Amino acid sequence: MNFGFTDDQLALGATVRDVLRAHCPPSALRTERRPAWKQLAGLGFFGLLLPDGSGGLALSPADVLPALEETGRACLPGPVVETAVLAPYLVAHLPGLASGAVCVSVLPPGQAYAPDADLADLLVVARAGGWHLVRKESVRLEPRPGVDPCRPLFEVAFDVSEERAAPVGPALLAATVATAAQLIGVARELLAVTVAYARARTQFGAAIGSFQAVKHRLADVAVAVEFAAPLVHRAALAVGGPVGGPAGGPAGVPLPSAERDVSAAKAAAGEAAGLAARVALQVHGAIGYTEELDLRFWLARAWSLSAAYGTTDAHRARLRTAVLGGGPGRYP
Amino acid sequence: MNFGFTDDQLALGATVRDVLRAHCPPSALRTERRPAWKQLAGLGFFGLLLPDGSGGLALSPADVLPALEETGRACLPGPVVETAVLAPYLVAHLPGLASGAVCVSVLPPGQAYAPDADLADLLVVARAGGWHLVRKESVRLEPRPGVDPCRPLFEVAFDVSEERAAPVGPALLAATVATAAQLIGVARELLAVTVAYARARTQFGAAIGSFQAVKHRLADVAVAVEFAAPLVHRAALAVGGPVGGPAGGPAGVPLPSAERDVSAAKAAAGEAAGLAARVALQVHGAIGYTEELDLRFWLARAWSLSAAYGTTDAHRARLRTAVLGGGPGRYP
Amino acid sequence: MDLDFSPAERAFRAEVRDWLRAHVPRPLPPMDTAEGFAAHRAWEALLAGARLSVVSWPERYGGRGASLIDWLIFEEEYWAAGAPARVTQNGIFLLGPSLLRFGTPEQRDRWLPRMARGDDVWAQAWSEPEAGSDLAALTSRAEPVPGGWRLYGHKTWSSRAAHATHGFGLFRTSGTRHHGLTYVMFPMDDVAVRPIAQLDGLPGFAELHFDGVFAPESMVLGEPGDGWRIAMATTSSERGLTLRSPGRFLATADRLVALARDAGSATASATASATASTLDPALADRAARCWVDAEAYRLHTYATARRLMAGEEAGPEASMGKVFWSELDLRMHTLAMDLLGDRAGDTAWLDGFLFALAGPIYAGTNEIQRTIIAERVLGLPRAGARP
Amino acid sequence: MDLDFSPAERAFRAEVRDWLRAHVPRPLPPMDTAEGFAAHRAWEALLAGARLSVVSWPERYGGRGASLIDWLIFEEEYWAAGAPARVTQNGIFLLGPSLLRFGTPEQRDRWLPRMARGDDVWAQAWSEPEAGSDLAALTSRAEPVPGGWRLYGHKTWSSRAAHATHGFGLFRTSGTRHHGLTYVMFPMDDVAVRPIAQLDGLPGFAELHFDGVFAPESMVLGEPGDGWRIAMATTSSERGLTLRSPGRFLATADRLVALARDAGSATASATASATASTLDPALADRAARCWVDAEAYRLHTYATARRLMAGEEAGPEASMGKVFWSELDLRMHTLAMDLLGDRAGDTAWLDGFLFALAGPIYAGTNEIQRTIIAERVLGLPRAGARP
Repeated sequence: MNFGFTDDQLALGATVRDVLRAHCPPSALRTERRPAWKQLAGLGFFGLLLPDGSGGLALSPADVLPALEETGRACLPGPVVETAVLAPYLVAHLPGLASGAVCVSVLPPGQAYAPDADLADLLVVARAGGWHLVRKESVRLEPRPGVDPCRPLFEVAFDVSEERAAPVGPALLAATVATAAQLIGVARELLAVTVAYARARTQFGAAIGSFQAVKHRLADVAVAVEFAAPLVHRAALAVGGPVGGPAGGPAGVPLPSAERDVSAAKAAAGEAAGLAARVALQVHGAIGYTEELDLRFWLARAWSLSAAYGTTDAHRARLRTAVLGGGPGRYP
Repeated sequence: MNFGFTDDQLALGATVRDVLRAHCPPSALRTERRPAWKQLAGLGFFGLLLPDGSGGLALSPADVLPALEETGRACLPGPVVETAVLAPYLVAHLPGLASGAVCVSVLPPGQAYAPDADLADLLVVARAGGWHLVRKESVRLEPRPGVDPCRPLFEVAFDVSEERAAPVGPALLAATVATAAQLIGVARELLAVTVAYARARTQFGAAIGSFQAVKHRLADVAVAVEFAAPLVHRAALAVGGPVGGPAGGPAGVPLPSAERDVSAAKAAAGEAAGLAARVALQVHGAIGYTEELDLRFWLARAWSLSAAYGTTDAHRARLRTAVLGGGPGRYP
Repeated sequence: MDLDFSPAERAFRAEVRDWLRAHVPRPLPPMDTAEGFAAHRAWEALLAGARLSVVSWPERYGGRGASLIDWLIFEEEYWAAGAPARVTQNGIFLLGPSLLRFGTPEQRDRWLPRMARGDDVWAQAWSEPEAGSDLAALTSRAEPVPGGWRLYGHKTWSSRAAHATHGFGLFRTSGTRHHGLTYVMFPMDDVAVRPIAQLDGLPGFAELHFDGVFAPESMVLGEPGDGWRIAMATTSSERGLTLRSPGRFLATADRLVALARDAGSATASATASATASTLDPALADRAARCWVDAEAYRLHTYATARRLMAGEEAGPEASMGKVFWSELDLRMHTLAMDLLGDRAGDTAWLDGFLFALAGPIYAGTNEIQRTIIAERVLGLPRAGARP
Repeated sequence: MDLDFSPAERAFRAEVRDWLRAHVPRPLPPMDTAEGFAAHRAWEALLAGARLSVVSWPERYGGRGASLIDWLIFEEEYWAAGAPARVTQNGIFLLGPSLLRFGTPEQRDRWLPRMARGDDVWAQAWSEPEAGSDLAALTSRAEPVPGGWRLYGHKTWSSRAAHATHGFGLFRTSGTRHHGLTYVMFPMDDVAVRPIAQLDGLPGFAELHFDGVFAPESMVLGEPGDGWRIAMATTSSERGLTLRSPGRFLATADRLVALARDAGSATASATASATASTLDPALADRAARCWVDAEAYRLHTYATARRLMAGEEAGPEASMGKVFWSELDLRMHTLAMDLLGDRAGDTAWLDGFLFALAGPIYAGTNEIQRTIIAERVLGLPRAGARP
């Protein structure tokens, strides 16, 4: 039993981190819709989960977790989770997916609007019992106001769609875990930025980070992130890899505990990021409330991703049923 | 509109406070079952809510709220609420009630055990739709372990009882508000004792009360108590006075909002006292955890009264229904 | 102790309610736009015409000399009616009370009626870049010149300054820390205003740059050097009753409960299950808690108003109210966001959420309030003190 | 990354589970009574006979040389089986690791096997009346005499000292603050022990009075004056893995969920309504949250164990674990109290609640842990530091 990332998994995360540092600096969030996507595509990022036969590396969600966390830490815009994680479960054979030439958005159940749908070549509309594939040319989009400037929302209408009977559950579970991993990255960056600010900013003659009230709130954020992350890691192990490719999938089917584990991960990651955002704003004071500071992008991402793929409350409600109803046990 | 206590109401509270300071010091909690009861009876305390014809003063629950808060502040043992508040609603004519010669205990719905039942001359067993009056000679008691050394619990059995068809609701509402008032008093005393300790105790070369972490937690307790108290005051106005006496009751029937207001009061007071207990223990450190310190009596009272006449959770659940279901409005 | 409104109080409530029902406009454009500013100013003039803009002020200045309880009733009705936010707020709630208390008769006659009608709209100029919560560290200064003062320096976080006609704030005339600060009013004409865009993209705040802006003698409030004392009286009212009357939070809580009910109905019809419990009870619990807490704040304020009407001063207890209402407001708006999910932007709740986030920060951060509560209400020692 | 136990790990789990199923006694009397102390000591001897009392220690001292992962598996099974609390805990979890790391071969051979069998039961003697959280302020002293040291002073909050055979703690031999403290083991025979009754009435703690108690040279751990460093290594293990393995909280969480389910069934039958939702969802939410948080603590510990097995040191991150488990434990027991209402005293949950209340206090208060996290994990400046 080795509940720690392998060197390969960490190396992939470090590579993505380096690319995002170089090509998705905070300034890019103000000007570009998909900064660093080309460079990520060049790395093979969009083929990581695709089967060998589709030009992919046939990795599992757990393998790419550190890399996904980095996309959250960098606040990377664009439908990353939808294209790199959800699509390989549903449309692995789609030409151009592995190369990053094709971009996918999704309208999950329970949500009103599809994020980044204007960038998408393909829209997945998930319904109970199956899903619809809608191509760009059949879609009519209406922009809707949302909290996150780098994750615009769209109301979706369409006349023509292709209905698919395959279950959409495993794909949504994987996308939910990927979103939880991004939330961990967002929370870590909010914590780091706020710690740096608290060291530099003085009030009443001392760095505000030397005040116990500030210290203890930041410590609470650190604890929340520290204990949310392992739940995300476990959930990634539980969801199983995409199995749609001709060469067969990498990691098989979800564990019986997958739904419970995913809800635990998403709720904990959303709450940790929400706490990190709250404390970041409080420590920054009024300056954190301005459009000039980059902080706002991470705040917005914490809020928008907390509501994506099931709100924290929805996942907490599922956990009540799963845990109190007597689901799969804890021990092997 | 004057949402503040009158001079008479405050004077009654001050009188009770003086009596309790003199006759219910913390040392009495270790040795006596009913300290200060005789002196309170001498003041007419047990007749405050009784009608004129029963030797009482026909006051309303709101009139006696400051006095009840003092019984909580002093951690006064014995079935005070049951004898002085609940009994006047149900057995106002009972000889000896006004003089304090008769002592009453109650087994409310949803609770397993009757507090202080061994002291009671009369036991009220509340059932749906009515209540039973059980006299001392018909009762068999079995002591049960509980959290509060000054509020012992008893399992109750009886063969003979007198069934009464009168509604027990108003009496239980009044007892619940009275308990909430005691919880406010308990919370205030816990706060005062802990502030005094934090001023005196030094660690790391300074009074621990000068540390921001200690200050801010105590400030949170102060805020919780400050905003729980008005809810208790409002609930006392809402429940209406006992109306059983031959001279007629003082304050009439409960307002339509009474059940909601009482649940709001009990939940808020229980949470404020619970927070005060938690912070008191944390600030005192290991010494707060010992039998030697008087603190433990107030901690135990905070816990035992929080669970009495409906746990905080039960009242929160009722509030969900009352508020979301659209009960009586807010404004006149 | 009672909660019974007098016949006069009930009549006043009925008058306010009826007038608002007849006159409250459809939602106005945001007051931080030029168009919205003008619309809000027109609304203030309409209110003033009915003598409802500053009901608690003396009649001489445009008010009704109403009691604090009447003012609370007005506020309850105002926000329950969905009436517009007050563009004159910094003037009528911050500067106004200070003018009434510390101003000369000439200053009161000159400024208060115009303020009450929205003819002048006042911006506050407290904070500076290096003096946010620590007001005593101010460095902007006023230099004496014949007939008045010239102002120099840099203020920030000035609410709605982009469109205001006048401003007021503290400027150093001598000394250090809280000694030698002077309370100055000034026209905005010569102030260089740089709007600061907020999370919602609108310039709710601005930076103010002073490079010799002239303020005549007659626009100094109180004695030169006495500014700290006057400002403390003002910020104490900012934290206390006047900035955040319960009415606003009561209205928010009532709308929140309605939103929660709707969410429950939507869920019930979506699941097509007649027996299913409609709203997630965890969400219902939070909604009920907010509703009750808004009620607690209202009741607490009634009690405070009575004490103030009996002649007591608003003391450091006001800090408890600031902590309570700001956290309640944030909890309410956070719950709305959780209820709405990705639909939040379709409603006014998103803007309200962004605004509520600032509540624990402005008017003295809640950390500072907790320290005030601990030291000045509870009597705990200052940092470093030995018993 | 995986969560797959190896065949050897699964076999070890099965062995432990089977042995416990066959041997775990009915609940023993409280270990703070003479009768309970003897019963717990007998249980330790039985455990040791199966080489299960200290599985991670070398075989030479009574262990199995098991990996940290195996130790975690042992703990999971131990607490899930409802086995007794460990009366030897202060010895095997606090002193033992220090002896293994800093002791001489003679000290290890002499003390560790006896500790593993429960022949010696060790009490810790850290705190003093004026030095609770601030260990560096200790004033108890050791004075050199021929062949050893004589101990003077007053210790307090010594767990289970009323019945222990030996003790260990820090005594000043020179210097001030954390310089000149020496780590001394001592027999309890000549120590004056005054039990301190706790909230539950049992003497879980004691005061220790030293008036020349003799400790031979051979009972000093490490060099004289080196006690602070050794103690820090010990308290770091107290905060870290060894004091509170996840197994204890996992077992509590599982029992809590069962309690919540029972409460739900009781409610359902009491209301005689087949369709009513059985348990208050707010309570269900808290139960599910505790269950998940216990799982998070377990997973986090697996990851930490892997890092330690790879040779990394347990750093200040251990403080995060302390804050997390102590608050989780208190949340779990508070929920149990809320579920049980006035029936709490009929169960073991009441004693557990009183014990859990001490969690945020002992082994370094959570306030101190948060400061450690902020300063040593996050790198925030110490109080008064200028950037």
